Amino acid sequence: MKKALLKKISAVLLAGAMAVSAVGCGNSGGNTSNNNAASTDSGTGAGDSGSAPAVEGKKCTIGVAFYQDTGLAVDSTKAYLESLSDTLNVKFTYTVLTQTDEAANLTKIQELISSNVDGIICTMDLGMTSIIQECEAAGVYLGGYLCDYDTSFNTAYDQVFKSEYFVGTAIDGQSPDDVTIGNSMFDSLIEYNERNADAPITHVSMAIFPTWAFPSQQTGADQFVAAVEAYNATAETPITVDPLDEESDVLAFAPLDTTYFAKHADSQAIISFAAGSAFVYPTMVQAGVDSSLKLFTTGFDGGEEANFGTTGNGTYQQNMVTAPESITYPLVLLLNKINGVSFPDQPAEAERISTAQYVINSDEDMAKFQKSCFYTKNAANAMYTPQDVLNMTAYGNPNATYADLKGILSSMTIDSIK
Amino acid sequence: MAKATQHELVIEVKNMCKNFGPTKALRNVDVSFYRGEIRGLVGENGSGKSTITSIISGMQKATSGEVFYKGAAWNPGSMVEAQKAGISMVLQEANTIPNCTVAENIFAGRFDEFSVFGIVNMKKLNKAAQEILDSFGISHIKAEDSINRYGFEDRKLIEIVRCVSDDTEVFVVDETTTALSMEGRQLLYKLIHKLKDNDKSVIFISHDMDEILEQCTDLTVLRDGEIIGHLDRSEMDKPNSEQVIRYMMVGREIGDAYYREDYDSSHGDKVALELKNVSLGEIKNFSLKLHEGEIIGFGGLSGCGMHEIGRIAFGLEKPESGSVERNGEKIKGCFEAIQSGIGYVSKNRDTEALILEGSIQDNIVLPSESELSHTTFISPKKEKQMSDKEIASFRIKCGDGRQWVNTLSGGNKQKVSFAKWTAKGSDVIIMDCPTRGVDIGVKQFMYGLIADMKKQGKSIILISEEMAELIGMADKIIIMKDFAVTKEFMRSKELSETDMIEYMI
Amino acid sequence: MSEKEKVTPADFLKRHVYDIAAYAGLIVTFILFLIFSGSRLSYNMATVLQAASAYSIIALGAVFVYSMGYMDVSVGQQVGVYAILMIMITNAMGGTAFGVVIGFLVILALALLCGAFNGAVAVWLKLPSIVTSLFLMFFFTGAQLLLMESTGTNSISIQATIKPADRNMYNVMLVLAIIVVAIIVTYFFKFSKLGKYTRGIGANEVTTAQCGVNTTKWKVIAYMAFGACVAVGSFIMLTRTGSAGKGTGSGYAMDIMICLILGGMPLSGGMKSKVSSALVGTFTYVLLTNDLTTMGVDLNLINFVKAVIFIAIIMVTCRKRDTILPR
Amino acid sequence: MKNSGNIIKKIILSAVFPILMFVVMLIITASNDKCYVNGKLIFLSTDLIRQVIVNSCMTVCVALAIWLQLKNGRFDFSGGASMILAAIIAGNVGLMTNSPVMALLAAVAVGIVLSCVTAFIYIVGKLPIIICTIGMTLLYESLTYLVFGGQGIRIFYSQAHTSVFGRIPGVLVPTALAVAAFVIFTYFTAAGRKGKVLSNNQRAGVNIGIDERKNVFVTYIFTGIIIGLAAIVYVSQNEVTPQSGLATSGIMFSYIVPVFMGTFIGLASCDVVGIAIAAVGMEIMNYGLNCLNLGAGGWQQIIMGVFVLGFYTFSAQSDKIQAFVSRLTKKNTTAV
Repeated sequence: MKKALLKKISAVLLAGAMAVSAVGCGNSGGNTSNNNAASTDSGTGAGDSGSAPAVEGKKCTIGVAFYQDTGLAVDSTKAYLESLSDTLNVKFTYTVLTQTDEAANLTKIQELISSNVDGIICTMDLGMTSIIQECEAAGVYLGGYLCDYDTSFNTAYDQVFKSEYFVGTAIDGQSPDDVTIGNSMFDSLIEYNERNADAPITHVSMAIFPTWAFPSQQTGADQFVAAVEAYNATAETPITVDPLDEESDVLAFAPLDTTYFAKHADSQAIISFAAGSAFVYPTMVQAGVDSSLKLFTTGFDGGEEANFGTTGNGTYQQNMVTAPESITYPLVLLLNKINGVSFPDQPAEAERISTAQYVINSDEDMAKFQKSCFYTKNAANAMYTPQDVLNMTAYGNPNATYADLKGILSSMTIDSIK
Repeated sequence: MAKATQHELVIEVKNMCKNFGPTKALRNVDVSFYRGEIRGLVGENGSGKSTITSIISGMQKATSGEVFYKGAAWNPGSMVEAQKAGISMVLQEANTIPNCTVAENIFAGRFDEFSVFGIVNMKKLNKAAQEILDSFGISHIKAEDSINRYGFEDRKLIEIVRCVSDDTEVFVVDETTTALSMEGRQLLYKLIHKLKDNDKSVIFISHDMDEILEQCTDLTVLRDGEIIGHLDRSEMDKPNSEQVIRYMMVGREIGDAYYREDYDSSHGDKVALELKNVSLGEIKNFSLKLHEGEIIGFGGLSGCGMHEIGRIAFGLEKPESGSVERNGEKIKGCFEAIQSGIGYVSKNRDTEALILEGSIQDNIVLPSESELSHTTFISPKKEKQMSDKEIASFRIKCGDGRQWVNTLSGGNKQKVSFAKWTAKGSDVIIMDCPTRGVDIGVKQFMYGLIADMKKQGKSIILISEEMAELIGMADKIIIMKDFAVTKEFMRSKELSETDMIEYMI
Repeated sequence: MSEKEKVTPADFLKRHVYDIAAYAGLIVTFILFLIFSGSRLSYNMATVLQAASAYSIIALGAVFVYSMGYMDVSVGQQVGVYAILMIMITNAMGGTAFGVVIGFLVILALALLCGAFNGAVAVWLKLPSIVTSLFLMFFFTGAQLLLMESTGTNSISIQATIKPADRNMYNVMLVLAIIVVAIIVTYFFKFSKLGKYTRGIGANEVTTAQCGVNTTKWKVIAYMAFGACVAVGSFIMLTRTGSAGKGTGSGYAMDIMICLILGGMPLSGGMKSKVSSALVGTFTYVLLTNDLTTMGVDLNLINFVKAVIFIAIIMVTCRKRDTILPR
Repeated sequence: MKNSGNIIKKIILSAVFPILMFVVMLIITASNDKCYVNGKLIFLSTDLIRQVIVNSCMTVCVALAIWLQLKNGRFDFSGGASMILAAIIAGNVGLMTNSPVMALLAAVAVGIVLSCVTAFIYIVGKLPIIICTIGMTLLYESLTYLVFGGQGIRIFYSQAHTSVFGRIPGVLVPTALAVAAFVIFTYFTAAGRKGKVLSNNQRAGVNIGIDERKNVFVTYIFTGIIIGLAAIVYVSQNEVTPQSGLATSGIMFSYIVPVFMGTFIGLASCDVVGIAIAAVGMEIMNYGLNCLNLGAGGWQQIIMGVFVLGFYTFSAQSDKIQAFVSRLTKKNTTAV
């Protein structure tokens, strides 16, 4: 029955998973200002004028539909958004989508629209075709966040991405178009081995989410294997990778099963493309292998630092997350639409842009990370001030370009933390 | 009547009235109970004897009037309160708790006396229970056993043991003996006499006249909720006392308009219902032919098997062997039974015969929906007509057909469960204790109805624990004992209850 | 033997407290709805309608089951599986209208089958019907997972157009659907044997049986009627999004129960059961949720408010007066 | 349960089920090459014992909580919600104090409080138990969003030093306590006896003079204790997120099968043993299914469903049960 239960709550856990692979926080190297949002004075001026510098945008409401109702990620994102509220003259309202029930999601969106929102940021790729129809009908703009909209991208590209009401989405680092996670995992592994040349990891196993949910993870895994093979060709201590076991290594949003360890008896480390903190690590603790096995994984739930790198059991050797500031991308695009302006270099069709992951490899990285607002849940540590964000909008700053906006997404790396 | 008593007054009932809806169960009753006596209460069903005792022992509240217990005003909130104060009563219905041990049954209300910090000392409890059982002379019942292992009679005894304790002042026995065999009865008699000798007061309700005359020291007769008279021992010893008492009970000579006048037990030749050597459980090869226009009465103590016969005849119980037939058709279940025009008035009116949480109309039309339904449509108008017709012809006392059955008096409830079958137009009606808990007025009405039915050529099986009723109504009376027929009587003026009783016990 | 006095106005009030409280709830939620929908009122009406459509139809069917004093916990998963099957069959048949029809007939047949199972097996095996529906719940949960795993995605969409392009048309369609089902259910519940017998079974099964009612047969029929409504409801729900997934329909069973309770349906069934409970309850429930969102109540508080309101209502409607505690 | 020889015989009879289950799963797994990793049959790894024990303990705790109410004639929906809420609070307390023991105490305390609240509403409101507990479930679930910022509790169970009660040997402590609480209440306390009386003939019990309200209250206190213990095990093994929409009743349902089976098996001995043994049997099955990679999929659900139906069918034939007990072995063979 236990497993049945886990299955039941898997939907909620998926949310956890996404939270983990979702949000991190840092500061762009360029930007040194870290004064609190509230204190920043925003410009004044007629709402809808699209050109005057530093003008205040039209007063509007934006609904944010999260993928889960709680968690560090959600809180830090909320904190960041709220800090922007005054300056951007935007009121944010929130709701929660399910991972598995289209009809429920549609209702949630409809309720948002009913409560008079002008734009919606949606973090779940479920029932998108009907949702976009609602938005078109109600004249409400829709932006995507954290989700690659792969299903919609493949099955409903015309309805969704070509719709003038869909502004585009910022993905948590793993757009199927350009997968990097496999390589970065490999780099982290090598970096570990260099640090611990005396006891390098020579045998690893992997874990991923099902392809239907995160196709990029399968790609990432292949990428990793390829990288290892390339390395083995030259290396004196080759690394063995257990091939993905269709059943035990693919987590259908239920925690890793303990038989995993029996099946990968010789493995020294688990490379989890799936959200390891939520789905792999606990099982390791239950099975008592958390001190003998290392874990490289996407995601950060809070608490990992206690066993990261050289601290605690040192189970975690790598964590990978995304910054909540990346929500700026859909937000700015929405604001442009609402204020009836657009970038000179705005592409004709909505895009899905992957954000830079940042990768916590070492104690130093972790130390940096703990200064971030993801960890502190404090918008004061946010990468951009409200003014910065306002300057990214086409109406707030005539010189703002789409390219710049895209640029910020790739700038969020661990090293950019002061 | 004049009770120049050396005994001390213990309970005094003054000017008590009790109404169940429209029916008056008690009318300004004044009665007193004394220590050191065994007071018999006799009267027809619904004459109010159980009502008095149930008010005294806290089961229900009087509509008006007052009770004094040991001189102080007395109106207990519950049986528990009464029992704590020393008034305990053994009910007609079984009141034991299944799946528990005998000891648990006996001390169910008193676990705390055997527990320290909430922990029960079962050893002590069982021991105490066994001691009590022994003191009552029923050592064959073992305290540790599960009560499920004991039969109805033993359970009754256990109940008695439960409610009689040292501080019992007044002990009410309400028609308990019908459930008991001779042996059981003797135990009970011993007990009540012991209580009497200890200067306690016993109130003894029974239908068994001989028993009353043997055991009681005093007698109070009720009729229609009024005290008709008191007899003391000397009056009871008079040779003709039995007739006198029965006269007081019924208020007229048995055999006048109250029951059927005619004594012709003729009937049609066509067999309306036939049981062919039916066997079920302890009933072995029972056969019966019921003819059109015939009333066959079944008599015996409850638990003699006559109720089972009724259920078998209606197809509620599947016989292990043999068959029930009507017009050559086998009756496999109550569905077929009803289709073939058989009706059944259950003895458990409130649990089986009626939907209490439903309107009179709902109840009356329920068996007839099939007739009322035309291509799935049932016209509410037709339903109303049907039920209103029955309500009128049965003179059911109610606001209208929408009134809920659980707001009706016993008699009117019974009328409803009759009306179901007259509305349906059933030709064979099996009545199990049709006048149980019904006041005289309704009773008379029922008897009239049954007589009419006979005239209309309908066939009736009348199962009753009241012998007078059988004598008064049936063409043929079958007496049963221990699931077997002990005697058949044909209808005759001479037939008396004493003739029948010997075949029952 | 609960002998009572004759019916007084107080009694009357007591007897109708269900309806009074239920309707009061509906009215209040509706007023709040009017107030807070503001400029988007007409749009929001559609929202409520769409959200309530599937619920109300299934709830209407559930009246038959609940009036017998039974409940069914498998509805949610059934809805999910039916929706998925519909899509699969239709797509397999090239997304033609014909395919839709076939698909619907298939799920209808399935639904009726499950109804029969719920009714009959429970009787044959002497099981409380909650257990058979519990079994169905497990079974359909499994089926839903397997079906979706076979598709290799967590959401599949239907290729046929099952929803009028014009929103108003669609809303009208929904209204009609609800009305039609409501009329049919009312007819069978109030004016035919089915309703009378189910209520009888709920009120006192023994008596009903002794009145010559083949309770087994009518239980099965009642459950099948429910099944039919579930099938229709599933289709209606499918028309909203045209897609279905692992979690489609999850939680429906409980929501339906809550709706019926809010509508004043006694879970013990019996003569007090009413068709109106289904509609009143459903719309109260949907409106309440909608109100709380449009009122901008904090997400984390919404459930709390709902719960408190629910408890308040049952405190009024379900209070029993007896010396022993109700089970 | 008078002579000890008798009870031993009964327990042996009961033990047939898990043994049978083990044999069956062994055969199935052994005949399936999925279950071999470099020649080793993973079903027989030491992991089997650990998993079975750990999971059984969890199951037993919850099952006892459910059963204690069921056998007293009440079907309590809110058990799951109380457990989740208690788990969340306990987990957070445990994190703050950094002590699993504190967490355990907190869990039990909260469990008792919540149960008492439920009992209070039930008694005061005189509501039908199912409706009442549905309401309480909704309430407690909504509270999971309000306590500790609606964060639920994540990292409690994933930290070795806090989640001792989720692993061997720690897990045995709350389980033992739960069993003790159950046994003491049912077989030794006056309240337990009264509860038995009430559940068998409520009205008679009340007429005889049992204070039902008091009894219900006491029963709920003990249920609360067990729920609290279940909560600590749960939070030591799972991430606990806020729940809504009666999802917690789903969590509870998922443990109810061993209750059904346990009471059936328990006929051969006493219910506690029955539930414990049923739990072990179930977990053996689950582990076997995991080895076959059916552990979390649709099939596992379907198999569960069949079990619910099958076992309840048996136990429902109450009249024939004694016969079953005598032929228990045969029956089980057919059941599996």
